[in-house]
Amino acid sequence: MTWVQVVFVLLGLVAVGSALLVVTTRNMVHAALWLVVTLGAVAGVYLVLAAEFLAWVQVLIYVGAVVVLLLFALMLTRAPTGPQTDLDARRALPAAGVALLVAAVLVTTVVAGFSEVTLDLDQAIVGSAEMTGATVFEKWVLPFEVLSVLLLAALIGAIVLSRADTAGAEDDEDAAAGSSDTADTADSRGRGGR
Amino acid sequence: MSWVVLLLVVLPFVSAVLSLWVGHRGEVAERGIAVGAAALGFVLAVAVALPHLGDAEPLSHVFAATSAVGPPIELAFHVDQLSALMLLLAHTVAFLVQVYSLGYMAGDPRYPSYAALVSVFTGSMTLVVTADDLWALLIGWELMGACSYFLISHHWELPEARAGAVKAFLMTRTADLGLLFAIIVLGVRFDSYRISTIMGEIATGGFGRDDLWLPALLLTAAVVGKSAQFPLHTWLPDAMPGPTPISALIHAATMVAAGVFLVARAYPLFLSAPVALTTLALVAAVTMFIAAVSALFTGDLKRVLAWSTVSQLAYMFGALAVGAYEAGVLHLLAHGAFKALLFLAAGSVVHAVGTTSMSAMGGLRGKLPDTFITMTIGFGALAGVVPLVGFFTKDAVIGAVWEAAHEGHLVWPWVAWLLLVSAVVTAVLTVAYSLRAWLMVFFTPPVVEPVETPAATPERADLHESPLSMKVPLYLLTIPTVLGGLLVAYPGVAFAEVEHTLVHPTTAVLMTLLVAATAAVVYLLWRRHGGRDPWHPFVLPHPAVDRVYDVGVVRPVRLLARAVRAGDRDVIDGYADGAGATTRGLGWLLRRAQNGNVQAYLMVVVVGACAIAVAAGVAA
Amino acid sequence: MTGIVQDIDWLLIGPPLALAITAVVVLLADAFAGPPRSRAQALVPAALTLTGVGVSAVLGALAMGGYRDEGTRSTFCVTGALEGPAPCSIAVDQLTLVFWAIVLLGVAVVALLETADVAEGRTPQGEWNFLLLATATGAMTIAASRDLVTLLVALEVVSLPAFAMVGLRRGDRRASEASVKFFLVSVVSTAVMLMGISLVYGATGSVFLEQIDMAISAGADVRSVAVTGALLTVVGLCFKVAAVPFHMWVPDTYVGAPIAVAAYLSVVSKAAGFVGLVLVLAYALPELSTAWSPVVGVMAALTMTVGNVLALWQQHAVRLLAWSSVAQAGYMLVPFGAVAGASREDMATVLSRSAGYLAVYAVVNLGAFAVAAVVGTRFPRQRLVDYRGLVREEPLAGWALAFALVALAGLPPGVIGLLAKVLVFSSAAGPATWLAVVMAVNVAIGLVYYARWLMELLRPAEVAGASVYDVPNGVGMAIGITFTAGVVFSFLPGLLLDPVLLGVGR
Amino acid sequence: MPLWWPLVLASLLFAIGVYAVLVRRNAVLVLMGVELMLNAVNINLVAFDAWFRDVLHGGQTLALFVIVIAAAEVGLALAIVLRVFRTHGHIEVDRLRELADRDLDPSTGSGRRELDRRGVR
Repeated sequence: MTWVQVVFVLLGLVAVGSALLVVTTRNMVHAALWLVVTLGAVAGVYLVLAAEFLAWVQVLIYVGAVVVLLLFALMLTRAPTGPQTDLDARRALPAAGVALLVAAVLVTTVVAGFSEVTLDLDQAIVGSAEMTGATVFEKWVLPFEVLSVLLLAALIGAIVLSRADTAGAEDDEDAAAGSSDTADTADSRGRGGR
Repeated sequence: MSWVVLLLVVLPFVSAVLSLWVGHRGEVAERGIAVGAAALGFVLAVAVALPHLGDAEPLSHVFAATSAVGPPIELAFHVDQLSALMLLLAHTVAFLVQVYSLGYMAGDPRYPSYAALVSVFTGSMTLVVTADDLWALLIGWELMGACSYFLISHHWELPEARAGAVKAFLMTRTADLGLLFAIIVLGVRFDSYRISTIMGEIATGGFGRDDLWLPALLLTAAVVGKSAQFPLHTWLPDAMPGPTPISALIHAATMVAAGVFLVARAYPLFLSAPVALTTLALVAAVTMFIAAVSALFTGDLKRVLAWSTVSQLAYMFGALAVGAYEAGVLHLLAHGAFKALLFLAAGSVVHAVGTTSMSAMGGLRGKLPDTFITMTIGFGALAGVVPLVGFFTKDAVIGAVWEAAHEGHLVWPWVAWLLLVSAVVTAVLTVAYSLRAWLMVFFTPPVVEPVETPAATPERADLHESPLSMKVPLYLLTIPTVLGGLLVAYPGVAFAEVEHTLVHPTTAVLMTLLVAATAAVVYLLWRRHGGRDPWHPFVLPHPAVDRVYDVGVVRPVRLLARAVRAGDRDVIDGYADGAGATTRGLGWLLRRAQNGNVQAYLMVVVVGACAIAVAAGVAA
Repeated sequence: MTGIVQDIDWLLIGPPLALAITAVVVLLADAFAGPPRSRAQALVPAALTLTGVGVSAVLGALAMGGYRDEGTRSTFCVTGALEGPAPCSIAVDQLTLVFWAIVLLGVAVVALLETADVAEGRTPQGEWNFLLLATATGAMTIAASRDLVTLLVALEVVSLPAFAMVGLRRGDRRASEASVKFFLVSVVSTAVMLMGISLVYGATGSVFLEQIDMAISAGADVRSVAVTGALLTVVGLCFKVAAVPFHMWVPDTYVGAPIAVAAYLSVVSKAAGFVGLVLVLAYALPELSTAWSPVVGVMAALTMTVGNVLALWQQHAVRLLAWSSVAQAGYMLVPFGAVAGASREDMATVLSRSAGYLAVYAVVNLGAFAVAAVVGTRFPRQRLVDYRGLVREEPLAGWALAFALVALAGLPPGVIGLLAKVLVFSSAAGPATWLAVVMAVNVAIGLVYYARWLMELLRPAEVAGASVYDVPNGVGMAIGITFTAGVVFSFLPGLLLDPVLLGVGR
Repeated sequence: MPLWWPLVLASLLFAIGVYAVLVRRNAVLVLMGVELMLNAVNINLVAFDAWFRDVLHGGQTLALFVIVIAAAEVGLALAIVLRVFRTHGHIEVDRLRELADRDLDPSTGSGRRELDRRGVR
């Protein structure tokens, strides 16, 4: 075992372990923090696999932005910061079964397909910032541009959805919600009575 | 001549549009259009048909063709002996129905749409019988289905009219899929949609037993639905709330006859697919019996006639299934004549009495003399009384089945024997229900049902014979009913070549004796029960002598009747009511899964993804 | 490598680009105009959307001229770095053009439908139209994409704005619930799809469809990984198509979303998923058809059965349409199940029938949704009994819906629907007869619920009276367009089907 | 290093993400599961890219794009979650069952109450 392999195994153990904590912890804020550890470990894996630029992007965007957004979401929905007992639905067993099934399918596939192959990391082309930039702009311009549409649309969509509605919105909204409630009730009566 | 055929197809549609358009403006104009167009159609039909009977060459003409995808779809006509006969039948009945409707529908505010639909019906049938392209045939076939829906629901205020119409629509539509898919299969197989081309290739080319079973079975499914055969037979009796002249049109000349016509038209295909013929024979054997039993225990005059149609159609299919082409077609024609007569006469009775319940009729012999005479002839033909047309054609059918049971090769012997037994038993039952209906309508004193309708009051002072416009068609229809037997004796007039005689003395004598015996038994039963419903012992207290009769005959028969009815009501109606029980159960189960919990959906997604990945991995 | 960036054929990316630019224009116009002061002004975004669709259509027609000359035109090609023919990210062939036409028609009709909500005032029109155009850009791009990266990104562009569109109506509980469900099922499907793409990439070494095909033809040694990856990739697309078992979001989302969005999801979004399926399966993996064709065939059978059986139960018009669209997706997938081991030419011919079915479905289904939008203005509960007497009270809408239902069921007056069914049925009769039989049974089941709805339309209403339907002009136009198209295509089916079948299938 | 090491790591992370998606009730925690799944995919892509020494860097580029897509998704998800919180007062995904495909019991009078009784465990 070379030192690269040792580092990889350690990073992998950290990633899997903290990921398990993300999905099992009873404290929502802790879950977010454990997610940071997982994502960091994955960034380390990228480094080992010669994707240098990607590792920094991972740290910047994921750890820096995504997790912060998730924490925002928790805050804005007034999530309790203490441990909770009802975070999981009562179907942990079937869910675990399905997860194991997924793991089994994927592991079987990749092990059966790639068990003979070794990854020669010394020869790998290091994905430096310059490399990646050149690749994106020379070979992947189109998806990059489409991605800009995606970002713009997501941005506008998020703004419109979360905008506190103007023009007496709150009252209006409550009234609307109320009226839709009565409509629902009537609807259910109508449909139930067939 | 080919343009006359096109005109014959188009004319009824034009007349339909015209009578809708002129509609409510003037009674005379609209009636003139409807009857005039029907008369013109009749004349044209005679002009087209007569030159093509007997040994004449068929007429084929292609007007237009498209070539979008696959084989061309053409507007092509083909008039041969079969088409000519069917044209004569359809246009004669349609013309008489239009004349009859002048009296029957007098004062009905919906007369314009009624007359238009009758015209469209006629045009569709003309298209079906003359089309040489499968798609054109399908269009006519479907138009008839749609028309029958609208005509059955003519009185759409009545819930049973709506229900009957929906049922007819669903059942025939389902079966029509068979025709659609058969067309596709044939088109792929022969690279053509021309019926004459396909049938010619089948007749000459060497196709094995296994080559053409699929399209033949699909066609069988289609005709089973269209001609109301088991297990799709229940829509026809339920279609009775429609106006009575419509029933005459549907039962005698168009809708249900189209099923028989299709088998006859595609006869080479059926002959090369014994499995389809066997299926057809089995269906016919079961249907004729069930329908006759149902007719025996119905208290409604129109339903008796409807069930008898189902039963008689099964005779035609039985004949075709054992290879007796001419017998089947001739029985179709004969049935067209006498069933139109019966329905129009029944309409006359209903017109006078105001209800279709037989218990409210009775004693009408003196009050409706013309109706009595004509309807007696009609019932006689239905029961197979010498020398009316029904006797000859039924004898031809039974004789052919007899031969098939002894030395036939088209269907399995036991199926032929079953068919023979069923045909004989059904003939007996036919006599029984015909005689019963006849006696109950014209002789039995009516059971007083004061609330039924004002017209059925005991005094019945206002009972009157129908107007002339209704009586004339009745008398006209007695002509073929009485003289039609000549065509059986001399089939060369209609058909190109007939290898064997259609008259079978042995079976004829046997059947005549059987008819006479049955009639005597029914008559005695009727007399014995004081001139009331001959099946009255079912409800009357009876002396000890009758005990044996009760246990041995009445109860089994009653059980059978109940079983037949249960089969109709509970099992087969399930489909028409929405969906079969199995789909209901499956739907309930699937619907439970659709419980609104998105994580349950996600679990299905993930498991499904794993499943297809594994399945494909294994397949690779 | 000649330049800093790749060579670009602007004509080919013109149609999607036009939509993207219009999207920005709509947004800016809305921002500068402020909240609408009149009903007419509120219709401006929709008008701009239609203009953009028109420009896009013109550009598409120009691109079609180019196609006529050269067969297939490509751009964004990678040059120099690889040996052999240069793989390209974008290519426009007849398939692309057909889907562009479907998408543009769908977007135009959906934009018209949305005008029904203007009066209600709970949906911000500018942003809504922006999102519509953005997602349409994705749908246009996906039809032209020829590598998995572009395909995936374009698919996300179709999805993300749609999440927002579903939940955009203010203060609507059901809309926000629908939005969450749609979002969650979609992102999980996307994640599975990405896993599949990564496996395909690992097995073949490329993300370009052409090169994947070449690698597998050359005998890639990890076929099983490629197949598993391909089928996982298909998951994300089947989610869009609403194939069983990835369909469960469909009824909930359609019912919760505004009707215009439901129409969008059932036509444009479905078309996007569908073209993705054709690209991944037929363009990249024709060699492996023996592996994926039976699997997709089973999915098709399940999809139509589940859709039809559940549609039987519905009393709610939109939910019925949702299940019917699931069932229709099943019919569309039938040709996929009938190409196991077929040659490339045969496969193209057979799959072009799916495309033909989709085109027909798009026209008539949009018509049905358009009428549902009208009825929704008076009966928000959308029960089937609310449609009673529609033919008498609002003849145009009533007959349009009747026609759409008849065509969806495949009954003769709607000849175009019948022909579409015939097309897919005949593709399966023979190579996969069992599938054809399942389809025949399903068509028969389908008749029941379409006929039931039809009866309600024709029945006289409980309360007779003058029309009280408020048919907005835009919705009326949408009904007119789809109805006219349906009727015209029923008389001249070749007009619609010939270009699809002959062009795509050559 | 054998290629299957990172691939197995990715498979395990993916499965853990699936578990979170299926079992967590809070929408934000479900989203974390989705993030785990996306990261797993990225590990796969990067590993394959390194193995092929892909001159086009298809793997790394796609991974980069996936990160951007994930960010966009989370942004939109935040907005949707907030909207649900505003309309429903909670963000527990398995309690959002108003759109379930069933005939509600008409005798209880309020479909909502009926739903809540079924929805809240």
